[in-house]
Amino acid sequence: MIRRIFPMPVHSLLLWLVWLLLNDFSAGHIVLGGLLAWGIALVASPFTSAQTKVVRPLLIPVYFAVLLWDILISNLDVARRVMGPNRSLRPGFVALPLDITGDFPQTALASTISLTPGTVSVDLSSDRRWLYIHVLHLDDEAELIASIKQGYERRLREIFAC
Amino acid sequence: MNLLWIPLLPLLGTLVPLLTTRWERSQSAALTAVAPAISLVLVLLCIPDVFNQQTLQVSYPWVPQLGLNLSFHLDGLGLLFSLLILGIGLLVILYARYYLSEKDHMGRFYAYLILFMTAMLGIVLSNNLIQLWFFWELTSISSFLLISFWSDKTEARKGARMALTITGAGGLALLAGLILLGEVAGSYNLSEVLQRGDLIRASDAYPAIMVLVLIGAFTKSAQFPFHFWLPHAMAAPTPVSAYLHSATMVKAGVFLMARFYPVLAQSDLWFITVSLVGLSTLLVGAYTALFKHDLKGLLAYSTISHLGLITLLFGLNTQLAAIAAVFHIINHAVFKASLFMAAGIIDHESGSRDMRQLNGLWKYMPYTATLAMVAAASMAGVPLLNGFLSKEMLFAETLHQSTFGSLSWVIPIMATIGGALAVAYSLRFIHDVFFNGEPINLPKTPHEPPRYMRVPVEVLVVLCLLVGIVPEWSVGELLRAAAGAVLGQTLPAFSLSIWHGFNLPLLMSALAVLGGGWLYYNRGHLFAFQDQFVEWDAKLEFERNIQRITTAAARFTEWFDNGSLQRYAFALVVMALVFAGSPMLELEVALGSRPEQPLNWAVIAAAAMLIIGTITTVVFSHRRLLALVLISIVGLIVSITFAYFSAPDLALTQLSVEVVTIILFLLALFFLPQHASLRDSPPQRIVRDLTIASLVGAVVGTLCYAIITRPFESISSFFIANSKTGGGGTNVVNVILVDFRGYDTLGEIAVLGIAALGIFKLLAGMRLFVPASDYRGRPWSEDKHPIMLKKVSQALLPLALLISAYIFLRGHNLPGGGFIAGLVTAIALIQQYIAHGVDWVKERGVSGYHGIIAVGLLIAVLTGMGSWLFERPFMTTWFEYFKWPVVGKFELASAMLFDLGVYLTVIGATLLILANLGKLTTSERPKAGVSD
Amino acid sequence: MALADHLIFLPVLLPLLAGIVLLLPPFHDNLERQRPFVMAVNLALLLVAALLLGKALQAPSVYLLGNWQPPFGILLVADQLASLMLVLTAILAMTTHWYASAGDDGRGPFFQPLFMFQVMGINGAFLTADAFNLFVFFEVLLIASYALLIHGGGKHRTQAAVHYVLLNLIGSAFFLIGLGILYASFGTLNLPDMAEKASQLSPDNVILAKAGGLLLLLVFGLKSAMLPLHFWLVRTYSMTSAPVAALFAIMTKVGIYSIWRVHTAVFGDQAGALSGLASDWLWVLGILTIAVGAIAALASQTLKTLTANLVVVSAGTLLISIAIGTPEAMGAAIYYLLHSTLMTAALFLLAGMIQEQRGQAQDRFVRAKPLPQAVPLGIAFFVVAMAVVGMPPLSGFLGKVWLLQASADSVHVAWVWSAILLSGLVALVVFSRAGTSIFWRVQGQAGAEIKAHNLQWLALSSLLMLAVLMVVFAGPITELSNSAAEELFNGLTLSQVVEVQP
Amino acid sequence: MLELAMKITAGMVLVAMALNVWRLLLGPSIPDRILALDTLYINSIALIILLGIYNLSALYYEGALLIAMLGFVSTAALCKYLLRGDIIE
Amino acid sequence: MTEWIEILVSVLLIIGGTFIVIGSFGLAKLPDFYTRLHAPTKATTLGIGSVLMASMVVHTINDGSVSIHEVVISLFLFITAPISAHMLSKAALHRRVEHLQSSLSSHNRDKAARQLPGDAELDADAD
Amino acid sequence: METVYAICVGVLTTGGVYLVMRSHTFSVVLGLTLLSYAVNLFLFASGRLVVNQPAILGQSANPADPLPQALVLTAIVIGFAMTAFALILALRARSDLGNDQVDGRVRDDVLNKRKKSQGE
Ligand code: NA
Ligand code: NA
Repeated sequence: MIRRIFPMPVHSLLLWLVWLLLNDFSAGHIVLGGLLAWGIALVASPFTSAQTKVVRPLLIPVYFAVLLWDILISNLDVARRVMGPNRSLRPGFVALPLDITGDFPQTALASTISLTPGTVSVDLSSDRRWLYIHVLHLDDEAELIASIKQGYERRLREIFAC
Repeated sequence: MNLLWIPLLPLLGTLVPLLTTRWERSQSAALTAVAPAISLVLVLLCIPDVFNQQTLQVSYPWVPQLGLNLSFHLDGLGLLFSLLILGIGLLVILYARYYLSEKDHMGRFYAYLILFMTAMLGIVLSNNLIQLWFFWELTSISSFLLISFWSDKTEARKGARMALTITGAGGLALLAGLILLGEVAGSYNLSEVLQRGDLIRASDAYPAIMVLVLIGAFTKSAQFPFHFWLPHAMAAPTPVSAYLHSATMVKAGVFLMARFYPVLAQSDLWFITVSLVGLSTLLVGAYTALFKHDLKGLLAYSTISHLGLITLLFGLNTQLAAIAAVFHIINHAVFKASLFMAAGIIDHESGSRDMRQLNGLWKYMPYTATLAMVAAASMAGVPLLNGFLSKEMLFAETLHQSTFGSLSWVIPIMATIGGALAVAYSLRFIHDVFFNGEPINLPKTPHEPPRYMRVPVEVLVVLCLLVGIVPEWSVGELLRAAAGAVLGQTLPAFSLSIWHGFNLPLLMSALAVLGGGWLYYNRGHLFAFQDQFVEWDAKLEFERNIQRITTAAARFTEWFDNGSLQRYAFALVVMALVFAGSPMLELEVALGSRPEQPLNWAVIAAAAMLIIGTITTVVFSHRRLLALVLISIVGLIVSITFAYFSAPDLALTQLSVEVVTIILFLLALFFLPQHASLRDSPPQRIVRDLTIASLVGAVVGTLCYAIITRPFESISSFFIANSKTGGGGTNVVNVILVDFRGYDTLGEIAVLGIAALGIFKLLAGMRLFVPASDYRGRPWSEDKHPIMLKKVSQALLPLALLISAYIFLRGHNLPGGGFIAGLVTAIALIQQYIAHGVDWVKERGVSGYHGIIAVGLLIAVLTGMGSWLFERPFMTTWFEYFKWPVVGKFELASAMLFDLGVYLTVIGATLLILANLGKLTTSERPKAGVSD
Repeated sequence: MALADHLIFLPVLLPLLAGIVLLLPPFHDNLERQRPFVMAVNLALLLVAALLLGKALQAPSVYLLGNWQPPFGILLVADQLASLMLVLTAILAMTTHWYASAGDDGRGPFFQPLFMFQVMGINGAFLTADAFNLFVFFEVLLIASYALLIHGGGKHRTQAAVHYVLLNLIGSAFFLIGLGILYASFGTLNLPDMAEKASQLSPDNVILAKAGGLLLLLVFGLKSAMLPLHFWLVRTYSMTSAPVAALFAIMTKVGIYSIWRVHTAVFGDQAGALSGLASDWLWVLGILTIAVGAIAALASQTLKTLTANLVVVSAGTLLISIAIGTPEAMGAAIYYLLHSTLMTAALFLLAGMIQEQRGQAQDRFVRAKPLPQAVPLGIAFFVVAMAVVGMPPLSGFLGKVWLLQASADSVHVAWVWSAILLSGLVALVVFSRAGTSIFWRVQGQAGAEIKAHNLQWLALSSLLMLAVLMVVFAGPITELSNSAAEELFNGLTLSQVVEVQP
Repeated sequence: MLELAMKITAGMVLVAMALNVWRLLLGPSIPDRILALDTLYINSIALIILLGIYNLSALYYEGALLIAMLGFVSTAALCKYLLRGDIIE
Repeated sequence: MTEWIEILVSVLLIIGGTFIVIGSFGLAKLPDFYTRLHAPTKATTLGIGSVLMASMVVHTINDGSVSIHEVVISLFLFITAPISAHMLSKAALHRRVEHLQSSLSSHNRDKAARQLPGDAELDADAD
Repeated sequence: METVYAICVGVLTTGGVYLVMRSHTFSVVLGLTLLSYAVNLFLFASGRLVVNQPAILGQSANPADPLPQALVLTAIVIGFAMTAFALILALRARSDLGNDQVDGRVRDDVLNKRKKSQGE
């Protein structure tokens, strides 16, 4: 019953927050934002398929912090490579074996990989067991795979328990 | 009052035969005759007044703006013609009763005939120029119907068309002449016009008026060179020939000359033109008549000849000539109508009209033969018959006239030759038909006609004799009255006696008779001579000419309108160039007095990108996907430009529209060739188009420059001043859209909604080839809905909805509003379609977009109507500020409700378009194998 | 504000609301319910238009949308001319809708609502006194016409639509440029306001305004089929379904009407350096339009093509009357416009009925089987043909006579008369050919028993009756035309609007 | 100083946009061009935000927000087109 | 605006601009599609983020109230950029867009072969 | 700045006008899109060019003329509706007529050339 009236509480909460970000934190907007967040969730709920359960929500901020840091650091690295001569580049394709399952966790992982400089998720194999990655400068494939698995996949699996 | 009934009764009478068409034929015919008979009685009742020089008049206002009144008058000329029309008309009704066969639709025939009678009466009784023309054209139409009565015959159809075309053309000339006449005279009232002859003849327009009116008269009266239609009108049933093409309609032309004689004659131009035309018609008609083997053909050309004779008389510059003309009108009508009827009897009873087959009918139908012979003798101008009298007068007047100055002596000689020819063809009519051996291969054995079919002929022949023997007693008064109306003054003395002593006209008559006899006697040589020439078939020639004109028209049209949009667009663009460019030639400098704002690099860079984007879009327009990507640059820069020049709302709108458009293009591109498969245009055309396009660009650019560098005052300060106080919003653009000019917006969303409905119609039943691979033969990817796209799109939907709510709510005060919000929502939903497909979205209960459009429009309209409750015009805004605990102060405005309507309409329309287009492919898509 | 004060807005509001309601339950997807509903709306529209006309005889009605003072809000004006056009539209809508309701409306989705939207667009264009709003309603009527044009489908229709739509889109672009120029030079787009300001423009602005005014003329010329912008018309009109073509008969007249509104009222005699902006062009273009239309009419091979070409001829005739530029000429033109609209519509409807009965031969001028209903159709054809050709006793002849009279004093009288009279002759020739070949050049027996629907007869005979009534009551009608023309010539200035507003 | 920094940044953004256009024109493949267009969209966000900073106006914000959202949709649609031809199926 | 804040904003702007220009420079300069894909997706994203932060600071100071709605734009970009890159590379792979000859193959290459362009199939896309 | 603006309008017009005279429906619709950019910029400029003065009360001292902006907004929407219709109509024409030419048929000269080249 509550599920029907409040179909997507997490979404609603996020939307409410975004509303306040967009406007201000005045009382009027708190009310209006709440209404909208609830209403939109109600309208949009049919469009969201079965939610992936977040098992350990507290790990999410950690994950984001790590991600942000990686982005900052490796951006500098990419900048250096981009500015350098093309000759010195050693781009390559890597197939990453996936342990993580589920639509959303896999998407999150792929997005993370893309966001972190030097790697782009190119495609997901049709059996969803491999993630193909293009690497701007590939020194050591095994190490790359290991770092991804360790740095991101593990954390995501913890968050989503998958 | 009685006057009005004279034409009106027959008009009502047209219904009689139609209503009684199922009745016994004689009863129907008799009833049909009632209305004209009463009219005739009414005319007869008017005789004493008319003979007393009175003109009866009746007039009712009809269209005063045009000087057109319902206006009739009856003078001598009108009386004469009315008698002819009604009298002969009644005889024709009787005759036709027996002439028409059981198969013929007699009711229809009579209706046409009576309609024609009305029209003729209208002409001769009209006291208004335009009304006269009205009836004039009505005669053309009814005669068309009568000629084409046997519409299954080709000759009837073609003959009718030819008659209509020629007389119709003449009618148009007449109309022009009459209007000129009316404008010059300052009145369309005929009686008034007739009194202003001097004024008219002095006007510059006089020659034009005269020529135009005469063209009308000549075409109707079959004057050379417009005479050729008349013989082909003989395809009509013979009663029609007798009535229209001898006694009445063809006389409308000479009536016209008589009617306007007081105004238009009295000038050399008139006399020379009219007499020349008359004379040539007289001779051509008479000569041709001699060689016609067809009985009706002979009579037709004879009619032409006699009409020429009358015309000639009107063209001779003596007053007695005009009187003779009027006299001959009567005489010709009487003997020619009877001759046609006789010819009809012969045709009817023998089955043929060909004089080479018809011989020796005297033996079979002596009574009819006698009648015909008397009438023919009158036609030949034999003494003691009416034809003789008017011909004598002609001969006399040819001697008195001085139309051609010192060359005037030619006319009597020509007239005598014409007389001889008339004698010759009359002899032929008598001898070749009733004597000259035995009939050859006639379809029927000839015999006398039914009793009452002969009556009309008898009546007319009696009239021939009566007038021929006692002219003064029988028609003297009538002739005086009629001629008086023509000459419009006191008549010169003339005598209507048979014997004027031995004089030159009598000699000419004698010469004509002898010459005619001699001609007929030597006809063998003449026929042999004439046989050398290929017979000129006017009908063929006419049809051929029409065909030629039509072909030329078709060729021109094909050349001019080649069915190519490229030409149409070119014409449009060139016109735009001319229209926008020509005033610019007057503008001395484009630069105005407004100081130009400083340039900066950002602007230059943006402009460069825009120009590059434009040029490359054009250059690569055949590589379509590329062109699409390139044009996106332009769209983006345009949006930024709007933002830069203080138009944030525009920037937002342009951006959102841009994306929807790209999606639309992509959807369409799937079905269109990705590359232009064919070379677009030859190089010359590319150069031409580029030149024109550059010129248009230059003009538009210059206009733009001229505008933005000039100082400016507009009504806009009002909007800025009243936006908040009157419209309740601080975003003036939005307040204009939903309030000051909310009506525009209503129209705009209506356009959007209608477009969506139209597109739905276009898509309904569309069958398109769904390519199984891209244009280079590469199969499509198998991954219909990439999982990552799906996931993120799902996550974005609520966010996008929130943003559209944000944009919607702030629109009244800050950039945004219902339209942009609607597009954002629509795009977010389209993103779902792209990521998940049609079925997935449909499963989630989103459909029925036309309902959303309707609801959106309804909300907008009802909001507008809401103001009616407050006794204000449509769309008068209401807004109010509220202060609630916790929430604080906020504004509610009717404009927001209106904007909600906009929002919903936009969503409905956009999705109706895109989702349905997307749906096109979904059902049956060919499976493509992956190349592994 | 009494309800009667809203009367002037009803010609837009009623069809709009009706169109919307038709998209919603219980009307959507149910033609049986839609038809009587729209019939009722059409009747109401006729009533409203008649009432407006009655009011306009006293004084023009005005309506300030949003209750904003002109020139700031959008202004609607129903003067005699506008009201007359509304009456004409209502009559046309009513009759063509009857015809369509005999079955044509079921040949594709949304016919009835689109029909209503079409009427709304036309009425909106007639009522508005705002140049930009005119653009908006042009677009409304155009988009509705696009959708109606393709109703029923078929490749010829599609092809015609491609040309029609694309050309009009280009035209709309120039419309907007013209409006931009006019706004830039006048500082307003309210027509009475513009009329008032026209004589006070600076010399430079006069030049710019000329360019703007001429671009508007281009667009109106495109709508009204002025040479060389007429190309779209023949295919469009001849390819679409009969009731739609008949309704479209008013479409070219919207262009003419707009020229009257803008080029007679705003750039009229009082406009100083701007006066008579269009007439120099219209002389030549009008006569050429007639010539080309008449030549193409001669070459026509089907009744619908022929009719469409005659629409071009009538457009040329009306353009000339504008060029003459006297109230009398305009009065004549108004009468002629009423007549030609109704008769063109009748002819299109008739062509549709003939087409339905002639099978393969359609409306082509070829020998074919006799028509099952040859007699009534033949009579109808004869009557319409006479009216269109300008033969008495039907309305065409009065229009022609009046036009000739009105142009008798003009400098180009010889050209104008030749054009009008010769085009009449051409019409005579082609109609006699058309009639004889459709009704008389027959072979074999009439095909299966096809009978035109009673509603079709009702529509056709009503229009024919109007041709007669226009002659019988020519006195009052011409008087009305004249007074409408004079009212337009006197111009409606902003200050007068303020005076008459409720 | 802020003025100068803004000008420098604007210059850099404009150079970046020019480079995007360059790549867009050069291709060579269509994904290259779409990538360039996508980047152009994103860079224009920067440009608009800069304009907002420069004019001290918050009115440009929605423009940037919409570009962010719409740029993605159009890139996704273009790629979907390359992959499947049919973007809504 | 205090000088301190001006410096902060200036630095943020310059950093942002630098990343933006580097990203686009990479796009223009790098040798094949796949390497080009790297540059804008991240450098630009970061650059925009930096500029947005500058904007937040400026508007917060200017309006006198916290203005952090720019975060929403960043949020959007961070969510969508990887997907854009993913879709682009998917499309490129599908169309067998040429990659650098010197690209290293991974040991898992065989498993990936189905999706990755074989040398023989290299295809310079002309549209 | 005005000069550059006017040049851009001119170039867009040129490109649009050139493309609307082409023989493929797609090019024409593309041309219409370019033309509507030009037209919108033109109409917009009729209120003159003003930098950083949006017509939002309280935000600008001397706001830009809002009326042309509102008009352009309407024009954009209508232009969108029309473009959409034209594009789908082009599809319909392709479906009904079998090609993507504006005239529904390949021009004669092109056909002849094609035949000739096939004959060779
Ligand atoms: Na014989
Ligand atoms: Na209001």
